[in-house]
Amino acid sequence: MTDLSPQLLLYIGTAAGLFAIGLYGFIVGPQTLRRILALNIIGAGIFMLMVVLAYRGLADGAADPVLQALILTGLVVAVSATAFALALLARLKQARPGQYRPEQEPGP
Amino acid sequence: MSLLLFDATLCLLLLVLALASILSRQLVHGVILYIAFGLMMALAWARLATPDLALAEAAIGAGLTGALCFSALARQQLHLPVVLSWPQRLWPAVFVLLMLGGVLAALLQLPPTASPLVDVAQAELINSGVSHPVTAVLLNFRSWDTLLELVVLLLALLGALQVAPAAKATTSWPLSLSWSRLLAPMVILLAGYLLWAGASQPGGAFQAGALLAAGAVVLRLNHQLNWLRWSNFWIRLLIVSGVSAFVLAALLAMLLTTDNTDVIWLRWPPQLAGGFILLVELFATLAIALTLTLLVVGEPAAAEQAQQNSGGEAHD
Amino acid sequence: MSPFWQQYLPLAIILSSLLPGLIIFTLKETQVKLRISLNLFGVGVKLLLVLLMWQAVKAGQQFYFSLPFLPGADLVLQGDALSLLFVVLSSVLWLATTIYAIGYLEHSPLRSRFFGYFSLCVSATVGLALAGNLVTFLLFYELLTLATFPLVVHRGTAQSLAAGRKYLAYTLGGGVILMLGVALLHSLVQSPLFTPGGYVTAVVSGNEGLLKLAFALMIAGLGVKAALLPLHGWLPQAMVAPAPVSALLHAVAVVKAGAFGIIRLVYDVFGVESMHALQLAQPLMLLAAATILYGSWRALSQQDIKRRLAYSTISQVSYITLGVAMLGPLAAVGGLVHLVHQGVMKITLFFCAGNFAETLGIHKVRQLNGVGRRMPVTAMAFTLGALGMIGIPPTAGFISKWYLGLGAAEVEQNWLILVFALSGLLNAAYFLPLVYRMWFLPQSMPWPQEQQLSNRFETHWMLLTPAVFTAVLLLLMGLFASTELSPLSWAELIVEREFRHD
Amino acid sequence: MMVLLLVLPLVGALLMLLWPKIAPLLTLLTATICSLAALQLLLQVSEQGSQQILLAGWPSGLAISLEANSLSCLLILLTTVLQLLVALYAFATYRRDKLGTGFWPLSSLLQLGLTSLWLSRDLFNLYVCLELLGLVAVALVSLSGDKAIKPALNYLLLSLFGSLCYLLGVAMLYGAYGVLDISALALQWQTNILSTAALLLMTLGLMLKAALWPLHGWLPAAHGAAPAPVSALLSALVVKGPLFILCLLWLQLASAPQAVAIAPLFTGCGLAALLLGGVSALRTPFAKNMVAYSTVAQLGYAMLALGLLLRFNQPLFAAALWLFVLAHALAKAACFLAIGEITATLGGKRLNTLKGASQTMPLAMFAFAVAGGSLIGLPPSGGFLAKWALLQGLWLQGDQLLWLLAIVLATLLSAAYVFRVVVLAFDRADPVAPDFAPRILPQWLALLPALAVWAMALYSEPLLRLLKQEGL
Repeated sequence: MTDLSPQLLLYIGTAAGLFAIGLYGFIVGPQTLRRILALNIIGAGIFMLMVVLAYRGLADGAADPVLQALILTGLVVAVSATAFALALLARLKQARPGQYRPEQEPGP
Repeated sequence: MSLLLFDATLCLLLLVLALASILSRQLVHGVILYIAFGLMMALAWARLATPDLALAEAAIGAGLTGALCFSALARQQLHLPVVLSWPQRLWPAVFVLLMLGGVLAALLQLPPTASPLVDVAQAELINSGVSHPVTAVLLNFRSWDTLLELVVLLLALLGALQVAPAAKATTSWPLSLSWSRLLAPMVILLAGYLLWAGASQPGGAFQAGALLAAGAVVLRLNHQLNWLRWSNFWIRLLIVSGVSAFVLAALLAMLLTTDNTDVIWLRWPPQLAGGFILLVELFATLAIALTLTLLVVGEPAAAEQAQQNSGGEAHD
Repeated sequence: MSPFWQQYLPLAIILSSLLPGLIIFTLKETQVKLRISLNLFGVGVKLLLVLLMWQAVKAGQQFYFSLPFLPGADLVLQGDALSLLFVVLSSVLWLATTIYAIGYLEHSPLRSRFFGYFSLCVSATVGLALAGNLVTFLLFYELLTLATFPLVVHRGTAQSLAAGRKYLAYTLGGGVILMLGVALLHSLVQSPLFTPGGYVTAVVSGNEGLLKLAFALMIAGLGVKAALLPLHGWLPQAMVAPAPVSALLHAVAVVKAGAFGIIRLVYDVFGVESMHALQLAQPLMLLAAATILYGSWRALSQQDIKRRLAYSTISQVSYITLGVAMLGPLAAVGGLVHLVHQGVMKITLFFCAGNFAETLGIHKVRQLNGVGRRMPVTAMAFTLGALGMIGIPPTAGFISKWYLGLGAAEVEQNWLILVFALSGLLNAAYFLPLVYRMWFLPQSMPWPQEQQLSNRFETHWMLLTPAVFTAVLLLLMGLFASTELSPLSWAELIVEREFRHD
Repeated sequence: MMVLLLVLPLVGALLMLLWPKIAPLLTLLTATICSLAALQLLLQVSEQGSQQILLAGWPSGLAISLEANSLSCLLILLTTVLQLLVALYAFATYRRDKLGTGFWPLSSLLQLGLTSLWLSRDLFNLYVCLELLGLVAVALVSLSGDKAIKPALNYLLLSLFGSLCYLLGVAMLYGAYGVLDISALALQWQTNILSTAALLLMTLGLMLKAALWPLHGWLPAAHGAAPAPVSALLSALVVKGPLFILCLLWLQLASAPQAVAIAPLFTGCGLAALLLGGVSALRTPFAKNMVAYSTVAQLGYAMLALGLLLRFNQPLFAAALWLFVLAHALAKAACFLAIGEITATLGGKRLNTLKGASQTMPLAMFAFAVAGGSLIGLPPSGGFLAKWALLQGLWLQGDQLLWLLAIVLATLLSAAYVFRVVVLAFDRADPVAPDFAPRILPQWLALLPALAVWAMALYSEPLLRLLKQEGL
């Protein structure tokens, strides 16, 4: 069914698993911070998949440089977005201090 | 076989950490587990022969994201743990499992051979001006991506500054102050090395920038480097210089291109490519370091106020 | 006449009301004189241009102006005999209505807006008349909806807003359905120019179902404005608009746009031959006949003058549809000429009703008692209009009904003569009591809200003149029906050109 | 020319960051130059055919490829012109409305993101553009301050999730074929689970980002909370970016069986968007939310056209799709500017605020009505052109009565929500008094795009020719 080696399969499976875990967290996670973490876990899963893809076939002992560059770019983009999201979150908390309710509110 | 066992353990650990980070009752625990997860991830990537990425993941995925999350946690009250009902957990889980099944079924079809681009990239490496293939891709083959990526980073800073709430003043801790003074020069040295090494070995602008930022953050939290803020023109200039040096270099390269070839955006002249790339990287490193620092520590309250006032006066 | 003129004349006719209208929007409320002069200037120029065109068309010339628009369907303005009939009608009545409206709205607010939309409305009507193909027609049809809406809700009261909503719901719905039909037809045969004898004949075989569908869709779309039976609901409600607007809606713009569209559709798109082949005439005839009777029947029981007139319009406009649907030359003459006659008669009636309301505050039928003594001129004009509507010689109404009756006999639809007779009786039954009350009953109560609008005349001269003008016009059209200048001979010219091709 | 269009907004934004005081003027300057350049590029492309660039001069596959075809050029022109217009509007009102200084560099970056997105033909580069676009959009929304933070955060999270889904798809495709360039990928495309799954994941992400029904939940809050010029840009342009990529994927990559299989999804969602979006627009009590819901509904047309295009492969639907995009962009910009100006002047967010606006602010109201006419699809507006193309296509396919009925319903719904406002505006009973004297210039600026969308009809011939030039 597949031509992939067990090792690759293992890592690919893990990557997919991370994606799923993150997805679950993103859908369910009641706190915004948790959802941001979940997004990062999704991202990590995808990057891991890309790393595995770069690793496969290992030409001349070096992994696929193009994919590695893509991952680096992706990482930076992800952290930028996370930083912005956290800044927004902080502002949200400050805008309504002293409220202990969970953030799962009915939409507008 | 033992290697496979190692791999399996690592993967299991990753999955468990991720799950625990999502499901832990306390947010703080979630963040800590996430950082651990990031470190494990870096280990896994190192195992998969991508040291560049492992370095970056350790610095960014674990370090920077963790630091950001902690500073966000510090600013909000502790939440009471929220208990979700079964349907609230079940239906998402079903959906996620279905999706996982689909993705896995698709991923099983991946071919085991590497992309044809690897050979192309290897073949063109000698023309790229650097010897490290990842750097070549980042700053030459696909430099447009990198330029836009720097813009995204800058943008995140702009957005964050714009919505930043007034930060609380924290008192510094004498011991960490003295330590940090000792730390700073070492950090700078190490960053410089990473940057230089990027041309031929693992390392590069972003890793170096992240390291520099870490040093700066420590100092900044101890009320050193008070000039390090957005309202300072020179800091702004430096932050912006990451992108502008890139653009200017590209424009310069267009000018230098001899007449008999087409003028192409972002093409470095072959002989000078190494120099251009180093220049771009240098400024990018500085800009990244400053951007990340400001992202973590935010703009000091007083300074923000002053800036707003001056901005307001200018436009009224 | 140079070809340059031939090309731009239709455009100029539209612009002669559009441009003043646009300028009027920008004027301040206080610039009354400038506004009035602009308005009258536009009217004058338009009449002049229409006259030019009339001369030329009579001599057999064609006017043609086009802009690229959709693939296979340019924006085309063309002046042929049929379009000119409607253009002349609307420009002449626009003159009368403008003068009337100036008098009517003398002291009310937001006049710039009113006259701006008023001019837009006429521009859209004229554009609709000059439209050279279905797509252009559709365009002006929708513009007309948009331009009339602000007029209907001009008063801004809850009642008028409700009427406006209803008006929009009906007309926009009709517009969409018309668009569907036009698009369907376009996908079958593109949208060439309107041609006498129609242009769908070539594709009839094999496409019967689709063509029937297109026809039904378009009739439904046009039927909304023409107030055909199930689609007439907006018209009585739209009465809340100021009197000049009602006059315009009923006599010229909206209702006539629908009727005119039906004429175009039947003669210049489908053509007599295809209409026969597709057996479309009979259902249309039934529909029109039913509307005629229904409108008259409902008019009987209305106690509000304007509402009674509104139901009368529903009935009378269907005469046009019926005349067209009979597909005989004589009936066609009757239908076409009724387009003009009904316009002139109905506008007279509305002017008069407006005069009663404005001068004496009369809105209900029973308040009319004895008006003939207080306002003899207006009452006279009203009487003429009412007699015309019933079809009593020598008024214009007689001419059209005579031809319609002849036409029914010609195409051997004798049951229609019965319809005409019945409807004539009903017309008499709801109009004659009004006339009787005005002239023969003594004043039974004080006038609800009397205003002294003029020292010399019974009411403001600007309100009086238009009514008199149109009343005289309808009499003249009846008396001199056989002369060359009459609408009748023009209608005969059109019909001759329409039927000559085969 | 392409380079100029990419570099100028970027350099402009950087300069604005350094010297915030000159930012407004600088924005106007760059937007003007870019508009002219975009026009020039469009003319070039329409004469000489599409231009392709392999960035940095590396061989195809390794380099990122840009392509300026007529559609891209048209979209760039639209972007720059709207940018200029909105900048003018913001310039006229920023003191009054307390628009943050952040607006200027951000809007320039928005232009950069959009331009590079329209040009890029590289899957990963498109990802970066998407992220850039998403972050700028959120930053712009958050300019409104406290009330906008929550919608902005929600928007950001969903947008990030969408990007990640897209990225996963890109990773899978790269894993399978080893290339990122779309045209190269199309050559090797195979129909299998892997490619289908990748396409579906990317579709999910893009639909989320483009606020296509049923993933539109974030849009009304975010667009409603943003400052008026920002809402105009977001509704007119930003949601079109992901839509553009979606079309690229399905039209250039997907094989025929895949395209036919997905078509019902798009048509169904489009239909639902049209009807449910319209109903929501009709029910919401807030003025800007109404316009935002109308965006959800109108995107349904684009989706419907895309679905029909995939199903029947009829070029008329492609024309309809892009005409909808163009017409909607212009009309929506006009709507948001007009409503923004009215609500700012009359002081209130609810629709009731608009009572009597036809007297107090006739120009803005007129702009709204004219733009609304295009949303409804009245001739001779751009919206009519699009709808006409759609109807023609449907009639040519024959036996599509269900769709026709749906279009009629959708048209009536849009008429209902547009005229709900117009009727309110004509209410003379007790008009809302303005907080300050209405200003003329901003109202004219709102009117301009509304007039432009009607003028589109006059240029339908060249427009259709341009849109047909590209199979896309």
